[in-house]
Amino acid sequence: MTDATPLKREDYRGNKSTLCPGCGHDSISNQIISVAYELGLPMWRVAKLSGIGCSSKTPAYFLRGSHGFNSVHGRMPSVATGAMLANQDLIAIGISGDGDTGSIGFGQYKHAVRRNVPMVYIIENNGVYGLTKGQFSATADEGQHLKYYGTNELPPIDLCLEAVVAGATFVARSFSGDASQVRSLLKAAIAHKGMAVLDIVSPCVTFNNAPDSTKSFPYGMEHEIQLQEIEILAPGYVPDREEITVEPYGEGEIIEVEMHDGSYIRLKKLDRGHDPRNRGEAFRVLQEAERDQLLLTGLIYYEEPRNTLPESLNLSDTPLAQLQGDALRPSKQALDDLMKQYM
Amino acid sequence: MTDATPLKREDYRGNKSTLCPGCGHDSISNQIISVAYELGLPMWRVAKLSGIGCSSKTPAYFLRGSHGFNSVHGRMPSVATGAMLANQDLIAIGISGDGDTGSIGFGQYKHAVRRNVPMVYIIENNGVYGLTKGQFSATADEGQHLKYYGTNELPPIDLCLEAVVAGATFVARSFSGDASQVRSLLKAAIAHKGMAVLDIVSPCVTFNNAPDSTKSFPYGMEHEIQLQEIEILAPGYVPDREEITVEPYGEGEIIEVEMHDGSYIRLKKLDRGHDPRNRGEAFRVLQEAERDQLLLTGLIYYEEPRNTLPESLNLSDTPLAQLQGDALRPSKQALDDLMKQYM
Amino acid sequence: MAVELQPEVQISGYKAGVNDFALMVATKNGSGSQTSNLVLIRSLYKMGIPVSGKNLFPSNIKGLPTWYTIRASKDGYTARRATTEVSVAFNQDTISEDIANVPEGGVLITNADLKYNVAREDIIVYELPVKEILKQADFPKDFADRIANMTYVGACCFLFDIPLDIAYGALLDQFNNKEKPAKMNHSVIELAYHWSEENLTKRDEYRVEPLNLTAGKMLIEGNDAAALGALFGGVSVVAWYPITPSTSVIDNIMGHMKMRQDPETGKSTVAIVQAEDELAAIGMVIGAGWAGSRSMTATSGPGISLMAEFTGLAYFAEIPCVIWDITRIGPSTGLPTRTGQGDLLFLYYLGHGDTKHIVLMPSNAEECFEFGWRAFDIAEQIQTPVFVMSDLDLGMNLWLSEPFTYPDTPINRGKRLDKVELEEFFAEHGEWFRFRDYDGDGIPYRTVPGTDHPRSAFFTRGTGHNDMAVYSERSDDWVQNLQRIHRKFNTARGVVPQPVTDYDANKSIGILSYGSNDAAIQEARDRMVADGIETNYMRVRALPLSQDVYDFCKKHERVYVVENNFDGQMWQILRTEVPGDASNLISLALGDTLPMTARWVHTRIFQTEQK
Amino acid sequence: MAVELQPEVQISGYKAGVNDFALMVATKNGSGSQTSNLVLIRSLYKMGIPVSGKNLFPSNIKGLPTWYTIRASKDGYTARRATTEVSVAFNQDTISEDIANVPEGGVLITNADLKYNVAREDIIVYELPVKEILKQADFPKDFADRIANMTYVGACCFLFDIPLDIAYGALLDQFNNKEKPAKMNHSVIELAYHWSEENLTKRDEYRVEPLNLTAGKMLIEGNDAAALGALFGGVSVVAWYPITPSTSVIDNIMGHMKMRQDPETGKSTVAIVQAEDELAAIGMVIGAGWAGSRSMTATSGPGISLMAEFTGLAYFAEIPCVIWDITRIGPSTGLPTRTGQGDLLFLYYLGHGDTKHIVLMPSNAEECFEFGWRAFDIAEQIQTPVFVMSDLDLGMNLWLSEPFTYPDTPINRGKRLDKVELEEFFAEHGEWFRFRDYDGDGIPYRTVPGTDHPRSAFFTRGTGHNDMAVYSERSDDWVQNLQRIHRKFNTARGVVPQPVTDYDANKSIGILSYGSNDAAIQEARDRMVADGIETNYMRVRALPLSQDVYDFCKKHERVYVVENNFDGQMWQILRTEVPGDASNLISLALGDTLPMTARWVHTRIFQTEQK
Ligand SMILES: Cc1ncc(C[n+]2csc(CCOP(=O)(O)OP(=O)(O)O)c2C)c(N)n1
Ligand SMILES: Cc1ncc(C[n+]2csc(CCOP(=O)(O)OP(=O)(O)O)c2C)c(N)n1
Ligand code: SF4
Ligand code: SF4
Ligand SMILES: [Mg+2]
Ligand SMILES: [Mg+2]
Repeated sequence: MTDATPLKREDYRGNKSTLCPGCGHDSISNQIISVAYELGLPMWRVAKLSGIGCSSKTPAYFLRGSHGFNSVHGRMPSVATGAMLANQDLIAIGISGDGDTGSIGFGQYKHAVRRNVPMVYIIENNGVYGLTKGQFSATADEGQHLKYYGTNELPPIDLCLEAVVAGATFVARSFSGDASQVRSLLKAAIAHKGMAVLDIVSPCVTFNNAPDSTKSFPYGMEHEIQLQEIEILAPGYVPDREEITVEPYGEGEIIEVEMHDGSYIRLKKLDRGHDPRNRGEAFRVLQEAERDQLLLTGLIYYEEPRNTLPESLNLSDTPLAQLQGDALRPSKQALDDLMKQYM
Repeated sequence: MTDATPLKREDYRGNKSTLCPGCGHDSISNQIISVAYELGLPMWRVAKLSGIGCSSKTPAYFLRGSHGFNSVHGRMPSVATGAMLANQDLIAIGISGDGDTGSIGFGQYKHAVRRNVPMVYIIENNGVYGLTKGQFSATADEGQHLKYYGTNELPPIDLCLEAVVAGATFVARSFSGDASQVRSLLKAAIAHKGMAVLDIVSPCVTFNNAPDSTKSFPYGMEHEIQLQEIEILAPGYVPDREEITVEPYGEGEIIEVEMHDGSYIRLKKLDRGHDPRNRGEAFRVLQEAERDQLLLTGLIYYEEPRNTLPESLNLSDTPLAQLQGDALRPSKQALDDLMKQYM
Repeated sequence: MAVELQPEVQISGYKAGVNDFALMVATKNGSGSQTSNLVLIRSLYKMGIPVSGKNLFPSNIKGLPTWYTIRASKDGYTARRATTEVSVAFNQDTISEDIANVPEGGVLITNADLKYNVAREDIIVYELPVKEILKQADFPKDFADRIANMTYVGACCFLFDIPLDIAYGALLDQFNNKEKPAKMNHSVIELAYHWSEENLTKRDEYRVEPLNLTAGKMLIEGNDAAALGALFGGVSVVAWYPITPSTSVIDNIMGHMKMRQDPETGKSTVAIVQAEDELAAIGMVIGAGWAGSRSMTATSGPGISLMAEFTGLAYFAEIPCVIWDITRIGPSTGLPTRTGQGDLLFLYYLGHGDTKHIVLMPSNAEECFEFGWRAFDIAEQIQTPVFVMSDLDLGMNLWLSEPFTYPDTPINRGKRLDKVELEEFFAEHGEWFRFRDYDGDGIPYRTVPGTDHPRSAFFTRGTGHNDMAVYSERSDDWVQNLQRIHRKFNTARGVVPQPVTDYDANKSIGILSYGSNDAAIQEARDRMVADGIETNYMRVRALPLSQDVYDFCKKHERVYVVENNFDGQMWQILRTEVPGDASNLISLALGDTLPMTARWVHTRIFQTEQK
Repeated sequence: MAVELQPEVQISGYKAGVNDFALMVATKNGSGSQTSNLVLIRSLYKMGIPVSGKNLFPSNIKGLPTWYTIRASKDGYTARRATTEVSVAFNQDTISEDIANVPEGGVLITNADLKYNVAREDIIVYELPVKEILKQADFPKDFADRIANMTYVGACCFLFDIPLDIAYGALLDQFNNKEKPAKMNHSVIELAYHWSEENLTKRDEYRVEPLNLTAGKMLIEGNDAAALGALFGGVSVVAWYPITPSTSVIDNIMGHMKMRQDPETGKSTVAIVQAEDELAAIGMVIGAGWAGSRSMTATSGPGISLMAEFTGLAYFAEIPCVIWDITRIGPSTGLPTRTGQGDLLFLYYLGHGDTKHIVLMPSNAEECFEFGWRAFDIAEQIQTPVFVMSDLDLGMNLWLSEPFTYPDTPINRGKRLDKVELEEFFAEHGEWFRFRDYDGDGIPYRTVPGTDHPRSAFFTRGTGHNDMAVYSERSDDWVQNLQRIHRKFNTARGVVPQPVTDYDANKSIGILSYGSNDAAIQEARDRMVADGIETNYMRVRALPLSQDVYDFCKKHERVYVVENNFDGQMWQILRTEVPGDASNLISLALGDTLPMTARWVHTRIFQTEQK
């Protein structure tokens, strides 16, 4: 059944999108489709999870061969946590929005990161509530003005900084207009063991696409600054040890990080010389980006993966969801022995 | 009535505490009583707010002359926000626990800080859930072991770091065993315009007081490292301009920061030379403290106050809660004119 | 198993004709058709013809199908009609379906540029070559869509005798008297009108003629009325989180804020905060109510679920606040853009433990306004949260309404003691305890923080307490407190809006309903007379119920409890509360995601009465 | 207004004596008295005397007053008694109150070191000079408290004829056979025993004599039984947030985890996660249920309120999971350490929109175990959340119980298709759609993520969908789906535990109740016979109700619906659901924060029957 004729790219699609033509979210869905196709991802192992919002609708629009769960607003992280406990063999792809994650779901986001739930956590960040017609979200620019909702007086939440602070071991930012970077980061995130956070600026063409908004297409096209050139080297690649530089590495230099599955991310450092393996660096870069409203994209922080939640719970190798009969129910003997202890 | 005979310290007490003898929370209550007495705080203007927990019970044990609201678990920040919108003349003192703020209330905490709700936000941080008998809280030490609940696999949340990241302009850490520092910081926090966060390590003598716990009394007594000597100079004090150093200031030097009410905080820098006016510095110090499990206390971060929430909403000078009749209800004329627009 | 949609059996009435027919417009969401439809509605309104509109829009921003029905009714009936004699089919995605749905003898107006074929002899078809019509003038490209949708307005003006100047007036209203957009759109209407004049021959019987039945009336959405009610009710703190279909309550409060701002300084007597979620929104509202301001939020089902713990606290800690629930159909996220009355039972019992709430149920725009301000008085009088349950249909559609009457009673803060009153209270009673029942009505006296009096302070909590507001685990304190709160709840029965009743002792059949079903029921009652079914009618306007409601149920052989949810929730409440034998209550529960039609009510009662 | 506490009118029975009296111990919370009390209970149990204990503890960790009542009953009655013939007054803060509460002719045992005076001639007093007694040996200082509390155990052993070796056995059980603490505590008991022997003369009539009525029985807490039930039910994912009185359900699961761990690797088939709050806990549970594991949480009222939105989703998206609600009394935070059944109605309707849930209601430890495993079968069979409502009294007190019977049916995963079954399904039906009703029972077939089959995937959502699990805003799809879910709910009536009935056609009076009230009702029924009141009894064990329940209500002149909440919530459900005239249902609702007594049931029925 599964190992029938090899799948074509179309096979990784989902239903037709119902988002606005030009919505940034659709292009992210397309990159997910491409990456799944390129990696030959087994769709039956993938679990698509989301909250509520335009962004959260998108799991219906990619990987039709995968189970999907469009849950409730802001609570995708807990649902994903439960799913990964039930079956740690799943490849979980969570899709959320800046409202879904930064407002109502903020607590769950931070705690899921802290628990290191193994999943790819994608925030399709447009600075507004799209589905409810354009209110400011918590990531909206300070001082920004919107037609119906006036001026935003509050400082933006930086969901990458929040992830680093919460203990994420893989944190990246990208721009839905930068297809190839989104693809590379997606591949790296899927290869990463543990929570991988991808905060992708994904313009809402209907409610927040004015050039002066840092979440707009024009702005992204103009101002995106890539921190690195990213290349993914499939498992089997044997790195030339020479090449790997010692920290700190200077412009043009390269680091290669081996991922859980034996693949490598190769990072060619660009002018800012950001070393994602340094936490303080990550703080600095993100502060700078916020202060000067820079759209810095790429791998912001990376750390040797710590134990994932299922690992630290030392669960049986068979996924809990697949346990049957005796594995789930102790013997009659066990019960009878126990009963004696209460007498 | 109010301006009757001057109040004695006892008058600032509340009901008898029902906490365990020796609980850190009780000593914090005592410092609040002392500070209120020393400042001659008008109790009728104070609003005491809390969530649920042993810590959250304490508002019943101080300032009996003030209204108090022991609300629901983790939601004190929103209740305080509403109260301060209704009456921005109130002096809000919020009491919470590490579970109340770091777990269930984490989202509200971060968003209240972001909105810069004008209040003193005190976290009585003991690393456990006291009232429910000793489960780990989100601030418990990684790798810590507790009798009933085994080993804590997760990294601790640093509520000061979270406050700085969320845009707090006054963030301090203290130790309930360090009475005089707690008092100084309380005074400064009350004088501060906007959200002032006080994360006070407050040992749970019943469930988390083993010397190897960073939240225990023995540990605090042993390891507390003060970042500064803090002195509060009441309004009226005229600083000697000479004295004020230019940043960065070295050991033994002094900074004086003028507060909203005209009082000054004088900080005498100790060996670490931490300058609380520098955000990057604050990040660094907090990271170092977490890495080496140091109990660094004092003013961690301070910034020129930005607009508080009521300010940015440009509310009427009379507190909304005290508006009457016409101020609340537009005229019949206004209604009739409006009706025409719908015809 | 057959789906029970709103049926169409042979019953009396419902013959359409001049000034009495329904029109359905099928377009794509976000294509600007809303403007065109509102222009049609306003035109009929300006001609003095009672009109109503229902927007069936998708939970999507652009592209999914949307249907808008407009009803003209010389008799002033405003309920939705399932049958629409005239269909405007302008959406490629649904055109075949739309063609199929035109009733026999009905009229079809199509955009001839779409792909479709009309294989029906039994209907009258008018086809508009939209592109060709628009070619005659050149319009800014980005307006193409919305302008295409103006062509059907022009055609309708011609076909149904709507004068062009009336349409222009409607446009001006629509664009609050901005001439530029009005002119531009009108030019399209004119083009389409003239094209129709030259190329179409009127073959159907549906037209409008000027009447004078809308003079002095307004067209307004329920959520706008609610917003105005709140502003005239003295709301001071609004905390909310966006959710369809409640968002426009807040949008309208913002829109009218000027009324509550100082013209010079712009300083405002209303604070509006978009919270991070509904838990925070209700927390802010409760904090503000506790601190003495009039506070409210507006939400819908999912938000209500999230507010359960906090409203239980407000009930038990006796904190006034107002919560609007603009219902959409559930369970769960359900259909955010479809209507229903499925939250009633949940609101009534919201919160764990023995909790019960006051729920007001407006039926029309006037009541949205009235309950909008009254809710605050009731909340402060009873010292408890007050829910106001409206729905998507009432809240987001345009309703013909009398101008609102200015509040007939001054703002009522209930038993709230300021510094001076507190002093007097002490003088009179020699004591004051927050939760002591001094008047026997269960309602205690309260103070608020910031009262400059040394004995004003008390401690508010969600835990057990005695009447001195002191923590207590004593069984008798607990029972006494809950008994008093129940007393208070009974007092509320007389304070909330009382039912509106049309009663005649000779009639043995009663209809009991609430909320936006009123229009359908009023119409059905009129029409059922021809079938020999004469009914009394009680429109319940609030929970808890008053004695009159129980009496009404007792006084009839059969009482039809008509509501728009699946489980017959009001029927359940009545079964529980009507004393003695309540088996004469018959549940007519719809819950099909759409506004109720008179036909459905008529048919269901007709069928039951046959037996 | 008089408070209606559990009354004590003159009715038959309740004469105390040998092997039949109640003892009340008043101490400070956190002073270790719990151990002393358990030693007394276990001693009686070892003597073969039916015994029960009720811990009335404060919501506090140390210092506030706590009362523990122990009842010995040769007739095997385990309900709480309001009257306690013997009082041990060891708490300075409450001693005067405790003295006052000793019934006429009762016994008072005091700590003579406290300040008090007994101005009562009508009771028998024994005073223990605790310090003096303890002086005779030297004990580690930090044990002072708990050891002081052992002295009353010694005195009781002497006064009521409990052999010292029995007490020692009880101590060994208490300290799981650790001799050191057992010995140390026993030495105190001996000291006090001998002191009493020498200094006290037995003047009261209360004693115990060995019986053999506890042989083969266990002493266990309901929450421990629930934990075992879950583990034998195959629970695999437990997500929770601490809250009294549910915490010990999870503590006990942890305590018994070994059963589900690989002895070599320690690898576990149960994942337990302490979530950040109840929203996250239920979210994890639902995610785990969706992904195909057996998942559960345990919480209490406030947590239930926070789970409203999520359980509505699980209901509508048809995801199996189990939620234990160990109720405490509310509204709001209420009294976390006091009992009640106030969540029933809220659980039944939990969630906005037309939502209705399955609720199981165990009455004793055996049912906590049985429903503990069965709940998972039901959840997977019906594909919906299943609530199990226990309460603080049942959950946290020790109950005499038969050993649990091993599950009599294998684990039932319901209509869940694995890779192979899915293939077969396609072969048979040529299709498979997630929400299509192939069997007419409303229950569709499901697959779980990670099923290696190209057509296993479907999309789960809380929004409107058709039977192919595709998003739909169509009215007919919505109605069809809800009608199927209602069919499913009706199927559930036959799947949930059926009521237990004691029925005799000659009796015209029925009692209907549920949960932990059983003990009080059983006793009351026996005693009422002497007053000429003969009753039938139905113990409902689950919602939704089955036809038998309605029939039971119909078959009696009067049915007393007895429950421990304020509003008579089961009575409300019955009023609504029992067809036709339900006016023969009489509500007896307590809700006074305490476990129900037989006397209260007896008195209330007696009084009503007088009329
Ligand atoms: C509990 C709850 N509250 C509110 C809503 C209404 N709602 C739907 S989507 C949304 C915000 C979506 O914003 P975001 O997550 O940024 O997604 P976007 O549409 O911008 O992609 C809101 C408030 C809801 N569905 N549930
Ligand atoms: C909604 C809800 N969930 C759970 C509880 C139970 N509960 C009471 S206090 C508490 C934790 C308190 O911990 P913390 O905030 O650290 O306060 P501490 O007792 O340690 O001072 C919990 C879980 C509750 N009261 N409400
Ligand atoms: S509203 Fe914005 S976010 Fe939503 S689909 Fe349209 S463009 Fe995308
Ligand atoms: S349990 Fe811990 S936190 Fe609670 S009162 Fe006792 S010492 Fe304090
Ligand atoms: Mg967004
Ligand atoms: Mg704590």
